[in-house]
Amino acid sequence: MPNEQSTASPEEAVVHVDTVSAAQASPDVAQPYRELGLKDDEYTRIREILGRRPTEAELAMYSVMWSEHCSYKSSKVHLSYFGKTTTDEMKSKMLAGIGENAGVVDIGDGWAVTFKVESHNHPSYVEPYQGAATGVGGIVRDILAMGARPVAVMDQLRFGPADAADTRRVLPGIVSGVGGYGNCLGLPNIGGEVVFDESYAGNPLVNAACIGVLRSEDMYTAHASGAGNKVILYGSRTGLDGIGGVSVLASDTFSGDGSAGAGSNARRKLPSVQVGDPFAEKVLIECTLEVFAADLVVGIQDLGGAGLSCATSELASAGDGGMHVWLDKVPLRATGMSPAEILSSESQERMCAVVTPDKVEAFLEVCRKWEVEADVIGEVTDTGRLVITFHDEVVVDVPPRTVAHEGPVYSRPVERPASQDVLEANTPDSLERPSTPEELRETILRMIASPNLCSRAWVTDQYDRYVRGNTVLAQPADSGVVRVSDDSNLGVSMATDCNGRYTALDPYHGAQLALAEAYRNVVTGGAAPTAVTNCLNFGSPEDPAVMWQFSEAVKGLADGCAQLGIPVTGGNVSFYNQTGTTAILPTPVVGVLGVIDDVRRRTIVGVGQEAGETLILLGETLDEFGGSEWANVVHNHLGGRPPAVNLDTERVLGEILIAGSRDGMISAAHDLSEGGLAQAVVEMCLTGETGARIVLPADLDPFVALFSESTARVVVAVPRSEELRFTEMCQARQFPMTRIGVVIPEEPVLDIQDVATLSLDELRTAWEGTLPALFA
Amino acid sequence: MARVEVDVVIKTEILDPQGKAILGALGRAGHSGVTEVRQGKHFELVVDDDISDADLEGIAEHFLANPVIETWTVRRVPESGL
Amino acid sequence: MARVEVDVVIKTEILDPQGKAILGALGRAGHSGVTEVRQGKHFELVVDDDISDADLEGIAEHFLANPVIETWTVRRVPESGL
Amino acid sequence: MTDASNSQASNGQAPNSDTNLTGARIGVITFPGTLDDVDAARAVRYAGAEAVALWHADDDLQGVDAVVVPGGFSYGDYLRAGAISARTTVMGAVVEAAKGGLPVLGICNGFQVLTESGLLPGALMRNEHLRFICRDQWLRVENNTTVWTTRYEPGAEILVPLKNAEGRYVADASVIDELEAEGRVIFRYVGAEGDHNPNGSLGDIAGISSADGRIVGLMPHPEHAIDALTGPTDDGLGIFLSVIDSLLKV
Ligand SMILES: Nc1ncnc2c1ncn2[C@@H]1O[C@H](COP(=O)(O)OP(=O)(O)O)[C@@H](O)[C@H]1O
Ligand SMILES: [Mg+2]
Repeated sequence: MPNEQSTASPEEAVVHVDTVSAAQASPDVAQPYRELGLKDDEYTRIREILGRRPTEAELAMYSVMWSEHCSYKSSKVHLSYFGKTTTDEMKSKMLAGIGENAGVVDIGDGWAVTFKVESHNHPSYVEPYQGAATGVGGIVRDILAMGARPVAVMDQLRFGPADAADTRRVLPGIVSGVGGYGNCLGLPNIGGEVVFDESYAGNPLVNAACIGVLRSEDMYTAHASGAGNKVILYGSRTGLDGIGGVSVLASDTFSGDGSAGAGSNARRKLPSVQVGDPFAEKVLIECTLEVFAADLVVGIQDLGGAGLSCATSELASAGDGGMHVWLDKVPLRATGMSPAEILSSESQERMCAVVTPDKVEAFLEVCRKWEVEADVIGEVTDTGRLVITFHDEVVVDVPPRTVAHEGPVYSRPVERPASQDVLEANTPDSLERPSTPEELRETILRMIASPNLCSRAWVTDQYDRYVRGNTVLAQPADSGVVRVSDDSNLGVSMATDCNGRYTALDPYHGAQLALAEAYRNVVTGGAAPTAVTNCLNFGSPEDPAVMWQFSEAVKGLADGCAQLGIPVTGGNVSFYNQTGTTAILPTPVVGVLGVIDDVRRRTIVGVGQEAGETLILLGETLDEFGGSEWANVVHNHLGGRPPAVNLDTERVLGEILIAGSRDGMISAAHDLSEGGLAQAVVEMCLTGETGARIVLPADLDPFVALFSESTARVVVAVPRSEELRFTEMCQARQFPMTRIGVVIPEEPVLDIQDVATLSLDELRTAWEGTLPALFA
Repeated sequence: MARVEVDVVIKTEILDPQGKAILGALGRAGHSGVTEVRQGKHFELVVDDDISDADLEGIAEHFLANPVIETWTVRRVPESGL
Repeated sequence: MARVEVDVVIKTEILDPQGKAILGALGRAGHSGVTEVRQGKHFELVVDDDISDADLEGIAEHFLANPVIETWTVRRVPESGL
Repeated sequence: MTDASNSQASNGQAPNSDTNLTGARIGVITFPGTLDDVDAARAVRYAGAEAVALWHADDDLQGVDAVVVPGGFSYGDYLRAGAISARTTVMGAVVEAAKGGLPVLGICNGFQVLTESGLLPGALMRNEHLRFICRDQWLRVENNTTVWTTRYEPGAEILVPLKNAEGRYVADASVIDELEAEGRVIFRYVGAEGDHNPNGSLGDIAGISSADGRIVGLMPHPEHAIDALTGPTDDGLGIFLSVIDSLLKV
């Protein structure tokens, strides 16, 4: 290809190659399996599987594929609960589920949607910009590999304290990395999270999500079937970047020194960092969609963590035979790469396709059009084995399933720590509460300016939300919504949420609270929740207390999904998120996908659309402050019970909001979550640039009314003309409802009767000033 | 006042997407005589005469380059260079 | 194969916000000995031995720099530099 | 405001793909890495013309009546935004045709391509605050006599998305003076004092034109403001309607 660097011929440099016959001849050679993250018994098992010692290339493959990150060895036994709790009815719209690159659901009209969240936590701490950028790149390729056009991205970010020096180092880099990659790729960013908590200092979380759409008949999966079919590697060249990335950065051997190589070729000090090339990925996407459209591929797989090791073994084991790969055909960017290095490289922006022989030329032609380098590197066989040769010498000869799917499975010790009782007993009840109007006014301003509640605009303004022209809702909406195509009014919606403070107090219900909030955010925009994904960020699985949090969270999420009737279609687990031995708050990020039949009916957050609007609070407010943002901001307190979850109530609330938007009964809505009613009302006024007068319910303490974080609540703005119809609908469903005020277009103030009158300017200054002051 | 130039380049084993794209463009424009391009950063500093080499090294490492992915060279430029 | 380096810098009359930001950061970190920073680009090319100076100048002027806002210098690097 | 607001697009209907009401054919160029070509083509169709896809490697403009060079990150914005695209085959053809009076609009990355290819003076540099910025931006239409702006009232203020990392317009003082004197500053950033200029552009310049007003480049994105469902307003449609008007007059 004209725009590539000259081929670095492997013959130029002397490459030490460990072959299968050498392995047979030297069974007792000591191998550095421990440095590669393998335990003694795991290494013994590899020897049993092969009946000999592994070659260096095989060792590199097994070690990376058997890492926690790729094999889910500590989580598998728990994740199986998702399968057990998914009924046939829940599965009815699922075209692909757990186990595929990403879940796929049918959304009607012949359209399907695929979506997934993935973590890139450790790489982003080491190199914030590139770590975050390649996190976005990786999840987008996952979605592409399902045969879908990626149409939107989201990012879930968690940092140490907002004013910590290290946060100032990592946050701007991570945000510009997410933006730099996503913007250049042409994918609108339609939502996400930014959360600050002490526990993430030294271990920020960078999760990235992508949504793709496809015609349901066009779904692809990663499988290599049909002996004689060709395996084509296309995209960027394979280089030395990111070697050891998975085993060093994303698994239990994380050391941050970037010194690990692969096999006995750890001779070079290789950086474990990958540099993203979003331009190459954009071209790769268009090229891939063109080969899909021309029906040129049988199966496809993205190259992510574990590079070719993962792609070849997964393709081969999902197919019906075996595979032969000629590793010397892989286009390289560096000289003298060993087979182990080529297999382990995590060079970005690469894909692997299985193509019937008669279509190879047409496939390569599309690649030439897009100036994407492509080479046939292998062939599907009927041997049942994955055989990899390097200049005619066999360097790998393994049963592919043993690499990709039959890795070790651990039932790690699980134990509820005694400290959990202490945490629960330390309730917020004795915390001093504001009571006078002055104190309440002060608290409102302090809360809306606090790092977890203030405007995210400083972050989201760095993301393109308009590109592709189909974005119907994006920040500061509760959920993002994109139209599936130009000539349709069908839309998909997505929201992701997690409150790690709630999950710390009660992992089972904390995970359900995350689910409830994401569900509520989706229905608030007017969409019907359809499916769930997750990204489970936890500490070390070797800590029984962490495993307890993990198992509880999985159970809570699965039970919650069963109760709501929406399936978990996939997810991601990230362990070892800790600084020293202190784990992060358990952070099971839950993503809910929704469908909206007519995007023109979506509900916005800002009030003031209609001449007269009544504000109605749906749901019940209790005195619930355990894990609340108020306890955090004002008292730096975490203890007690999180707010109660009631998923049946959430479901009815959802029905009301969906019907309200569909039938044009509501002109704006915003759900209540962290910061409670005060936060929601302030955001509705500021977003709509319109004032409101609020009368708090007489039977409630004003402090509780304003700041409680009781769930299943939403504020809706109802046009005067619709008020009766709307309230009758709520009454028919016996849903608690309180008229709390009106919109006052004539006056730019938020007037909370008997508490405070705040000008919108003053509120805006408080809400918008925080992040720019910290990070600009 | 002295002048210092610092060149920062991406480590050779790490992908340089910009260099790759420029090479492609040169090829299309018929400049086939160029076989490799890497793009880095070039800084020109004006510094006090008494600044030490160690100081300059520290500035390059901590402010001008990202040691995780880049290497750098520091060069004092003779006055006439101004 | 020969090696060539091209440095491209923003014309002095044009604002260089990157240089300014670095200068600010250096000041806050106590590196008061630096009084000016300008950031430009540094290119390292591998070229055929027979490439002419005029060719190189053309590549710099028409590709690597934008003469509206930038100036450049081309420098052949002795082989030992590789 | 634009008098485009009563157009067929503003009723929130899903766009109708191939309504060529006017017979006008407007080319939309795609370079590798172009992103907003789909949006530009949609805007052309909303305005009632046919959008003709032009590929970077083509030297044939297929007889189009006008060309839009859309936004995005062509060639990744590597080297300099627009630099590599300006040297492609299709741009050679556009430069040639522009000499003969073909109307050309460059949006964002397209504006950068037009300055890099010498069709418009000056250059677009890294934003002063060094960040990518995406926001809804007020612009004042300073000149409604170019082929791309006749649908606007003189001095109209329009709200359209802006999104760029390298949108700071710079040029020699003499060039700026000339642009101002000749009324070739077509769009200017306006809004709250202190916050109106999103990137540090000289003279708050958001868009300029060639001397004959047939070539216009601007950083903000009118093609993202053609329907209040997916953009802040439909204020951007006037640009596409304007050029179609001028084509119909001939
Ligand atoms: N990292 C991010 N990337 C993109 N959008 C974000 C990010 N963080 C927050 N947002 C958006 O900002 C808005 C406010 O966020 P948040 O208060 O967390 O929403 P909610 O409480 O409804 O979950 C939402 O639209 C959200 O999607
Ligand atoms: Mg919300």
